[in-house]
Amino acid sequence: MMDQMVTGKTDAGNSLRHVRADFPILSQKVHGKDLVFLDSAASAQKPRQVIDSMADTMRTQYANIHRGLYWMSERTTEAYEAVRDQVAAFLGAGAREEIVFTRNSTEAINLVAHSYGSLLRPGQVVLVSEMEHHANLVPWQMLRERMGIELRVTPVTDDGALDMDALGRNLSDGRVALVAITHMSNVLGTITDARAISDMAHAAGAKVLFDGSQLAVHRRVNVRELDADFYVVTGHKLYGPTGIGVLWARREILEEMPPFLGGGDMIASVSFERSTWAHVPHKFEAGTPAIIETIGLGAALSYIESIGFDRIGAHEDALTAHALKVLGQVSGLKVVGTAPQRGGVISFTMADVHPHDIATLLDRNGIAVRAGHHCAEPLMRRLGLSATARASFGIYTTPEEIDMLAATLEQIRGFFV
Amino acid sequence: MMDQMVTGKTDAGNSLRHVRADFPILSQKVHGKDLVFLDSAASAQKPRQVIDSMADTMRTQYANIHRGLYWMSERTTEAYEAVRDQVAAFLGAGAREEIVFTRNSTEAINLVAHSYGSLLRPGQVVLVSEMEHHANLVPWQMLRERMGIELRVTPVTDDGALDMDALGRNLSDGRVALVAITHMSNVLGTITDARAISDMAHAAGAKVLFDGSQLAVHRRVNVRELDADFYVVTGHKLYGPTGIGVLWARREILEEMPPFLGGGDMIASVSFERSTWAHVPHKFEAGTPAIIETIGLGAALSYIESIGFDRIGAHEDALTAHALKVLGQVSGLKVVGTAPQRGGVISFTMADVHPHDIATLLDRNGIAVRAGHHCAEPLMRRLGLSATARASFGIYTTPEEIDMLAATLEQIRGFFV
Amino acid sequence: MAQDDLYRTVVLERAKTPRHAGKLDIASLHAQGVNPLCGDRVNLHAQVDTHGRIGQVRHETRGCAICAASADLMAERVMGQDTAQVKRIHAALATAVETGEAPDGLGELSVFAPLHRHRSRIRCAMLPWSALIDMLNDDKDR
Amino acid sequence: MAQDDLYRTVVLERAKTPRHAGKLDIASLHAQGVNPLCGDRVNLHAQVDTHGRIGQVRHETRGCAICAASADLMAERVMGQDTAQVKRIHAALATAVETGEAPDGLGELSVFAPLHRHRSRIRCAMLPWSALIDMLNDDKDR
Ligand SMILES: Cc1ncc(COP(=O)(O)O)c(C=O)c1O
Ligand SMILES: Cc1ncc(COP(=O)(O)O)c(C=O)c1O
Repeated sequence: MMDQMVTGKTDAGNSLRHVRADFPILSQKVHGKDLVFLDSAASAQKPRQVIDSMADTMRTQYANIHRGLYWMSERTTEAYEAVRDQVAAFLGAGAREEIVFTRNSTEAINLVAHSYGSLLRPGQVVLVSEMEHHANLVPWQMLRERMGIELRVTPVTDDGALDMDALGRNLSDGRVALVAITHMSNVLGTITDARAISDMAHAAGAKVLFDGSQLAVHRRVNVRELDADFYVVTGHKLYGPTGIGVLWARREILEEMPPFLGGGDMIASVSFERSTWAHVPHKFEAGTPAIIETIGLGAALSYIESIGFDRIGAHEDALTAHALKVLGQVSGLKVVGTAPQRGGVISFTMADVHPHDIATLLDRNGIAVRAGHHCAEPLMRRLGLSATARASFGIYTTPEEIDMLAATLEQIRGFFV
Repeated sequence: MMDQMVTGKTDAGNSLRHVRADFPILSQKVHGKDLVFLDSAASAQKPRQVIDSMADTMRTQYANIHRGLYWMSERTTEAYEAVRDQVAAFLGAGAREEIVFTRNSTEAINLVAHSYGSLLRPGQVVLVSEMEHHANLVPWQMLRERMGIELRVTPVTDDGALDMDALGRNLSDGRVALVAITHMSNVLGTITDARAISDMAHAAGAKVLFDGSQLAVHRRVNVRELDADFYVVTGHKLYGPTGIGVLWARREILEEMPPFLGGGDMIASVSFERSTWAHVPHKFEAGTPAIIETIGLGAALSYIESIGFDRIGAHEDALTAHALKVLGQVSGLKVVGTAPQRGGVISFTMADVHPHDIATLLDRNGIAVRAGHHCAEPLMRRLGLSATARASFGIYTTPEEIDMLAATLEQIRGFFV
Repeated sequence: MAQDDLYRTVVLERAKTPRHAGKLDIASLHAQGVNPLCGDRVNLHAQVDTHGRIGQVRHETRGCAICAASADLMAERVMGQDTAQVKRIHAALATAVETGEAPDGLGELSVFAPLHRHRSRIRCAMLPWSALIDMLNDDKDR
Repeated sequence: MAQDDLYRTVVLERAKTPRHAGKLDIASLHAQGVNPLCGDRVNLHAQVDTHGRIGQVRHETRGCAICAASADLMAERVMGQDTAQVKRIHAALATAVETGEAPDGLGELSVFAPLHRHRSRIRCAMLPWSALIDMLNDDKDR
């Protein structure tokens, strides 16, 4: 392990070491060991900038928004709405009105499935891929039940890339209304070629939704450059709070979509006979929103921007390359997903050792990884696996942590053979 | 004003003065004046216990829940699930499985309207009242569009109580499937006789949903004693965070209901052909929930319980009596809503002064009240008003604050005549 | 109590005893402005000549003092102005309420500048103006 | 690395080389236990006499070491026991994994007590037992 440690210490994977001080949780101990947190793909840890912004909001500046005619409410409204501008800029959206706040990616996709989905006709097709998270699969299955649409699946290749030829064939009958595909797999780490998918979808007359839950924390997203129609992200994977996510959609599509949830703030006027809806995006934000969490998300985006995606990308690419190398040297370890375009999410199996035992034994050493089907059962079936272990990286991850992972895995394996 | 101040200082309304120290925001200044926050019905302020519990979670104990096989995730899962027990006890629920976490009351009601609503048949009736918040009205209008049900309205009497005779008549044709009525009006302060409503609804073969958004912070709720079928509350009015609400429903009803949102965590198994659902309540909690906020809600409920509803009720009853007295003495002021059963939410108008001007001028003096239609347009129409001003109280409200309100209103009125 | 510089005498007076309230016997144009958020409502009646120059304006306002005073001061101010001039005044007022600084030539309308500290009330002052401009634009389209 | 007292030799050995894996030629009862959350799966085959007393038990387990070892130790332990006795052992095991304290008489099964510090893995150890008890209950119902 020694020269890997040295490699780690000198390579680019180290350049963000200073950010660790911003994450208080990283100095916690687990089972008496320093926490090595390698489960950022499930949910990222929170920097003090986010924690403080939420606490400060509650301590000094909080009131319900949008309808208060007093200073506290006006200021809270401004702070909330300012995050809409921030998210619009973060995603490269054309207008702030295109940003709808939701609880998480899951709700964002369900919103599209319910609202945009209600405009589809029986026989039209929603096209997903074999590597979708359940969040981008089950809502379309439920739409199939409600509306009689067809759900079509584009396979992944053996190395875990999206099969672009099959995608083309799936689009060829012109019945596909919506392509809903992940921008980065939470199991394989595969990054899909979103722009190419958009072009193919649009050429076939379909709209396209990208599940950016995993990608948006690793690479700069520009929805206009991707020529997307819908894009979803989730705050808690972006170093932000839980309870806040984002749906971006083209304004003209949002305007055509009926509301999803009814209640306060999404109406223009209400009478028992008939109600009319507020303009977008408010039409889609019924009730008191996650005000404090939205402000926290704003702090998270500012934090990410203050580091910059250039450095984040370089750091994570270096980490991923390093991890693929050192994990590849662990006996019996097999990396699952080897597509050329990939990010810092690495699934693996280890001969003779069940992923659950791997996770528990790593945990005893302070190392947190995920093990299971990662909410992607159909992909697991395609891979012929019931579970994998998965290590995933964030801006605070260091090469030494990856070396510790590899060394500990080697020992665990020794245990079982 | 002087002897009102003295009255205030000696009456029971004073007994919770010590809790003010728990709310950091109360020492803020607004336009150079001490903040007098009289808009708790829109959203309550947060005690440090809640702020700290959220910050501590993010600082020392955070990971995504339910599927992590490592210590951080296990502990966060336990903290999250412990709040389910806490909420079950808080509402007097029969079982923890009856507690579904949502974003807010609005989403809870929409969940029922979508899921339970999909089991209704055209021609069946949902019965609301004339004093519903839009959150308990618009979802049923949208259900009417989707399903062809009938929406029926029970009027309020002139003093702002629910017209129980009319309720009886509305139930008499046996077509009502669901009665959905507020437990406390956010405009009139009226507390409805939930147990009597349940009995009438059940006798007519209908289920009953109570919107407890306003009530649950003022009085102890026991859903079994009320014989309710559905009950909703919202965290941010309970001194808790935004982004978290609760649907309680009888277990057998939840089990019969189809899921609402699809995604991770709500499934038992997923394949492209067919997915099966998790047990209640997880069937209704798709995706990463508002973990940090749920833990914050737990801290809020602990805080409320540590004070106790006996003291909260006594404090707020004394405040309300005091407020009705001193506001009644302001020239030209008319209290809107004088039902005998009422809580600390007081709407009023003042001859010659528009509610918006009242709110702005009060704000210049540090006093935060709400003005507008309070998301209850049909009620406003019934009352022949376009807006009211509204002062509402929390555990931190003092009689002196109410005296300040009354004195400032008197001066504002002097301004306009 | 803190006297608010927003509610200066002129605002209160115009709200209480408007000088340009009511209808016009011969009005060529009518418009309604509604703020669904608060229920404020302004009905405008105006005489506009064939060159697009405004003659008399009357308003019927149901709303708060800010909205009522704004409608009344507007009716006075736009008399004799054409659409381009109205738009310039509207823009100057918008700047004033956003920044708190009244641009030169805003005149009596600068009483609304303190709205920049009451942002939720800005739309109250702007409602009559949006209704007027919509009316003039519609007229041109015809 | 921290050697884990959960993965004691007995657990690892039983997982690697189970003594009671496989099927039975003449089995009167069969059951399957599945944990949908992780995909663990146990097939049980048992001989149960007319008095409800268990003869041989064999298991086919696809799962983690905890689950596999638990199935194998269970098969050994329940031989000759009736339903009531099985339930008592099951309850003792449940107490052990909840509290970390092994009740008297739990014997070798006390190797699972450290699960109380790995709560998400408790169900791995309990899966074979739930399947067995479901099987015995079903048998009684018939
Ligand atoms: C009576 C009533 N119902 C429902 C709601 C909606 O609550 P939320 O916005 O938290 O969903 C409110 C609060 O605004 C309310 O007062
Ligand atoms: C690719 C992908 N899509 C969707 C989701 C769902 O995100 P959330 O649970 O925040 O809604 C996740 C995260 O679990 C994910 O990795």
